Amino acid sequence: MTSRGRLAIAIIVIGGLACAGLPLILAGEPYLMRLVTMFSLLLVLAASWNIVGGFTGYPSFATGAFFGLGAYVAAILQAKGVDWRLALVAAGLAGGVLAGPVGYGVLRLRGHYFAVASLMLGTILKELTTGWSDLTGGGMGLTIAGAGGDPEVLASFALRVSLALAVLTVLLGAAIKWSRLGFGLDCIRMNETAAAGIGVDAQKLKTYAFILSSIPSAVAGAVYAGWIGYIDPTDVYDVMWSVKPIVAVLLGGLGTILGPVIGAAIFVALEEIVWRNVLSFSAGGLGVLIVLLLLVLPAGVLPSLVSGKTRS
Amino acid sequence: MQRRTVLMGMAAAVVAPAIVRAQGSDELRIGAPLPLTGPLAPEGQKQKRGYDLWVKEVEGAGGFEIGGHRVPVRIIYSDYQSATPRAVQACDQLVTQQRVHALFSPFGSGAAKASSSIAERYRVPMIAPTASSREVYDQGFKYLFGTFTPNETLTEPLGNMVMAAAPAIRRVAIFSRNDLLPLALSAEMKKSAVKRGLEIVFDEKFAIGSLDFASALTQMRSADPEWVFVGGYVNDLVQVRTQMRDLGLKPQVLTMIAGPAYEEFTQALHRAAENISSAAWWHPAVRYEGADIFGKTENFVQKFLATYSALPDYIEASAAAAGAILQLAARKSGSLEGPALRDALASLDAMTFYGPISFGPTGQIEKLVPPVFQIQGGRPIVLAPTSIAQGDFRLGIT
Amino acid sequence: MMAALLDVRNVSRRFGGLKAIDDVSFRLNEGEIVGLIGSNGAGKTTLVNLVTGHLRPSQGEISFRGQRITGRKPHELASSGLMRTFQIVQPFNALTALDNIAAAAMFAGGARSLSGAREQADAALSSLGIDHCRDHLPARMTLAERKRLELARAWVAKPKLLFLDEVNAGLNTGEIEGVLGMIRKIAAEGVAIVIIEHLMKVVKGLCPQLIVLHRGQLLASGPTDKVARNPSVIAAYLGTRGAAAMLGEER
Amino acid sequence: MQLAQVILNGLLLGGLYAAMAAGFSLVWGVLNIINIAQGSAVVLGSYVAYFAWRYAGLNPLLAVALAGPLLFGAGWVLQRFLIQRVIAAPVLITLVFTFGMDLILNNSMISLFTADYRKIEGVFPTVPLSLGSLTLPVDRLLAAAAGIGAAFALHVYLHKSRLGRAIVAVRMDRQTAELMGVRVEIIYATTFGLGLAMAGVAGCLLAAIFPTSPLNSAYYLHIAFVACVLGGLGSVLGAVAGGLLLGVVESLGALFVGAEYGTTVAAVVLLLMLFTRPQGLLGRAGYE
Repeated sequence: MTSRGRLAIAIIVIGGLACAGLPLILAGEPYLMRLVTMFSLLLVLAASWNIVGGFTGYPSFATGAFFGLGAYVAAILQAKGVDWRLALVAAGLAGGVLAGPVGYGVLRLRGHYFAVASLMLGTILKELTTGWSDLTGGGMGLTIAGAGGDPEVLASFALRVSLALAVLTVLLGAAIKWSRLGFGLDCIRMNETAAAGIGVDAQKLKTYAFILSSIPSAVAGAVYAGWIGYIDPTDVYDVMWSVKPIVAVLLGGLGTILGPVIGAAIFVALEEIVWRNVLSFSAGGLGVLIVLLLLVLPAGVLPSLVSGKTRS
Repeated sequence: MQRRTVLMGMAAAVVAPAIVRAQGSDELRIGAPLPLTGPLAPEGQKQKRGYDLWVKEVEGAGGFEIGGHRVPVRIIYSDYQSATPRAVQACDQLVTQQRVHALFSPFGSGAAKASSSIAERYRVPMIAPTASSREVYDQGFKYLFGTFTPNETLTEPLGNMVMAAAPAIRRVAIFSRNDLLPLALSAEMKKSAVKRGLEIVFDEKFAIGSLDFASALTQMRSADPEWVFVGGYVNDLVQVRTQMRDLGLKPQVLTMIAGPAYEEFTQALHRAAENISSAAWWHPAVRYEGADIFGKTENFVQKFLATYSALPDYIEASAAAAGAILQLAARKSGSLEGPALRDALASLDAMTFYGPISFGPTGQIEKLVPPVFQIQGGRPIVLAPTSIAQGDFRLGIT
Repeated sequence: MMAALLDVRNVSRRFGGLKAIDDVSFRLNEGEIVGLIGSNGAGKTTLVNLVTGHLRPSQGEISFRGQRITGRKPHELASSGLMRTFQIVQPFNALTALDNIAAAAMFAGGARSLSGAREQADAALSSLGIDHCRDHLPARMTLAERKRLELARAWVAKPKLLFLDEVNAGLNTGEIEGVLGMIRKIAAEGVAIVIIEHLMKVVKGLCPQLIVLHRGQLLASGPTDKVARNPSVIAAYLGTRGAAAMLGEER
Repeated sequence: MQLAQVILNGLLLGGLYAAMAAGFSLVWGVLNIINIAQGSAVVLGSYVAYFAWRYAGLNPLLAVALAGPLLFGAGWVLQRFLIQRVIAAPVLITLVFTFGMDLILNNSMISLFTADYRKIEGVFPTVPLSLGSLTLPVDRLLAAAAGIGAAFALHVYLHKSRLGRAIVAVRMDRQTAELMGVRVEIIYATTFGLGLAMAGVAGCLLAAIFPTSPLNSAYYLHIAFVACVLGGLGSVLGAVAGGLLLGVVESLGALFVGAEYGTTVAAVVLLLMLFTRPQGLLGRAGYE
């Protein structure tokens, strides 16, 4: 069996076991359940950002925009009595539908210009959401109706859904990386001019990547909204939702399939330690982590481990 | 017989820690998620000052009296960085990890509403010291209690007072921060104005974090209002007032909520603060004879002044009152169990330094009459209720 | 008369006020090998960019295999058989030589799967004599090897027409011989080739036809012997370094 | 008349924006780095002005002489010993790196100075000037003039001084400049220092008008972004034009679209600009 096949089966088996087993093992441990849910959501965002930022090499800061959009679409639909499963699907669709034209537009830009444009998407969506208060509750936020009920049940449910979404997103990343699309994205990242010269339709493939990356991000927002039970624009469109996944991927290994997994795990662990111990300097602590990471371990943990092994 | 006793003793030894943890009669733990960083940090710090003063007072009295003996009180703070969902998580964590006996809600109506579901789930009483909107209390929850009266209790007396002083006023401009409390206040202001046959000639919102209001104020100036109502927090209001002055916008009446109650408002504006009218849920000029740990209002103000070298405002007072109210309820229930404490709170009817405390069926405070005041001679002068009035309403601003 | 493979009609391109290409027309037939010469700045690379879709003409029409291709994107043209190499080699740095070629086989050559693309790439590597580089990253290869890699990449795309932009620049005589061998091999399959080249010796040895550009205009075109003796061509080349080099080599 | 007043408001605001954008644009153009920490650096400049006023009674417009050199030094050291180590990395890395720096700087300011809003009071006359029916607040007029003046001073410095010309040379063609003996790391450090110095200057001017708090930094960064892209990358005069234009666009947006959409209007203008004319109003095409 090829190494790819083994990796895919390993992801499915371990992911499946985690989805089935963790909610049982962690039952009665609300703190650990919350931590693992947080990890799973971050993993979804990291793995989906990796498709654009890692595979394609476009420094997108739009993750938070799709996360927020998904959260609001799902919350509004659930407030109108739509079933949560449908709400998740609708959130994903909304993300994909927005990503199409937006991606087609901004992906013509490169480097800093692309980064700035992608960042602006979140700013605009945030203000529109705040302004359109009849639908979104504006600055007052939205309470998600389905969030009541037994806290244990909700926590276990959120854990299951977010874990499953994380496994699916990692598999999506693997599927893209190993496909014709992934090969094309590789070429685009390395040399877009040369890619065009050998027949790669860069604009089309980049847009596909952007859409495929936005869908899980939006669904993650929807899961988050249902889990937390209350959302407001400053929270779900926070630029941190765009930055944390990037840091997680850089921690784990840019453009790798398992990098987001390792990176998200380390990130959540570090954040938890920082958040608990230096309350008033938590954001600064993240800053220190970023600066140290990029100075000391710019390739990320996974590639550094791998290259360390081959060296010895 | 003996064997049975031994067995029971062993069982008790195994179970005991769990009981102690649940009842926690060794100390009183209160969870208080606060926005210590982020945009709401100034408000979060105010709330914290109120709590800390109360804890200091309890410690000075030798502890928190419960069921005949005194236990130390500990407030467990958690910074939610001004992000509401993080506040909800913090509440959850405080209840499930720290096993707190009661919660003081995070700042503002939005966060209080969001986190009240946690209190309800785990049956832990939550006192909200800074939530006024009716929506917060209309959820049918049993464990949520609030120390702010509904928003119209601020705008209605203002309306009465302005109409009495200047019956000819017709044109009202409303300018509000696009945020929960200011929007709710503006909505009530609109109702109060329409009810009195006034015409709304300008009605705009500004984005959270705005610094420049010149364009909107230019537009407002063209609408030529006689009464301008601005809803926002202290920083917004200082900026709006300064820029009104810069543009020469001089309505007969200028009302601002909720900033003029803060000392930094008058400090920042000096003469430009003169004759700005406002209302708040509490003011250091009110006079109550409390049965709580602080007793008289003057006593509270004095202690606050001694500790922080500043006059308390309504947030600080309400936060300290949350502690005092919890104390009164615990004295009554004799237990720190959630349901018992909750019932004691629900049936409470007592006077405090903050004002009369009794909660309606929704958990929101009743009977409290928010004072209306106006900045005169560099300090807030209470105009209503008449029982504590210190002066008369004046028209015109500089 | 059979339709030309490539038909360039009255094409111009301006950059601001500068006319980089000024009303150039020429035709190419299938399997033809043509040298495109001109001094530095004559507009050779601009012309290639215009034909291969990397630049849009300001005026004029271009047809390829009977279809109008003016304004088409490079990737579309590459997929329809119009390939080029770059003056400065443009490899995919993190792909092995094999995968560099496989990418072209996949996106322009019509390979259905990665394994199929790699088979084609392997075949290209061995028939072009660089199979020792199969698993090397471009950074580990010599300039000559990278030039060959670029040729191999163009070749597996099964082009009808191939533009070679100074494939010999920076190579020594021995290396040039190797590359010329490859070009002949590609030409033998009936691929039309346009070679941009400074070295007259190379051009004369390979190209029966010549196109000469001078300051963005078409100076001369036709059979190589005739064009090389054209007085205006020689005049245009005299006094420039390119001409000196060219004449020096002719001696 | 109302329109004229709104445009005037916008121009006065734009003068401040110009100072904020000039340094940001210079760093972006020469170092090919987007300095996410620029907004926090502006706030730091405001604190310098605030404390100089609070404890020494210094006029915030004069505090420029304090904040400028201070932030220049900080920027020089930061660039020379920290950012220089990632300067050759891809855009993603440098962006995230300066984002991390911003988190550290901003949180440090919250820890040191709290998030409270601080306001400089009583320095300028509170009675506005009148120009017909137009109102012209004195503090804003002075600050806007100083902002544009500072940007012009930077422009002159870049084109007249030896070091300034070396910076321009590095921007045009790094390799050639290197061959001609220019020490690029030193040029980079100087440029970054100048970028932060301009932030410090802008901060002082802002402190004269607006209250100071670390919470303002995101807004300032947003302004710098938009003004810089509007005006054109790396061009100081472009940043001035971009800043003025942005001020007017924001003010008109508040008038015609609604005050709560000011930032949205600016963001939309930025996106339109990126799509149609990424080189900006006055600039040439940038690095990418």
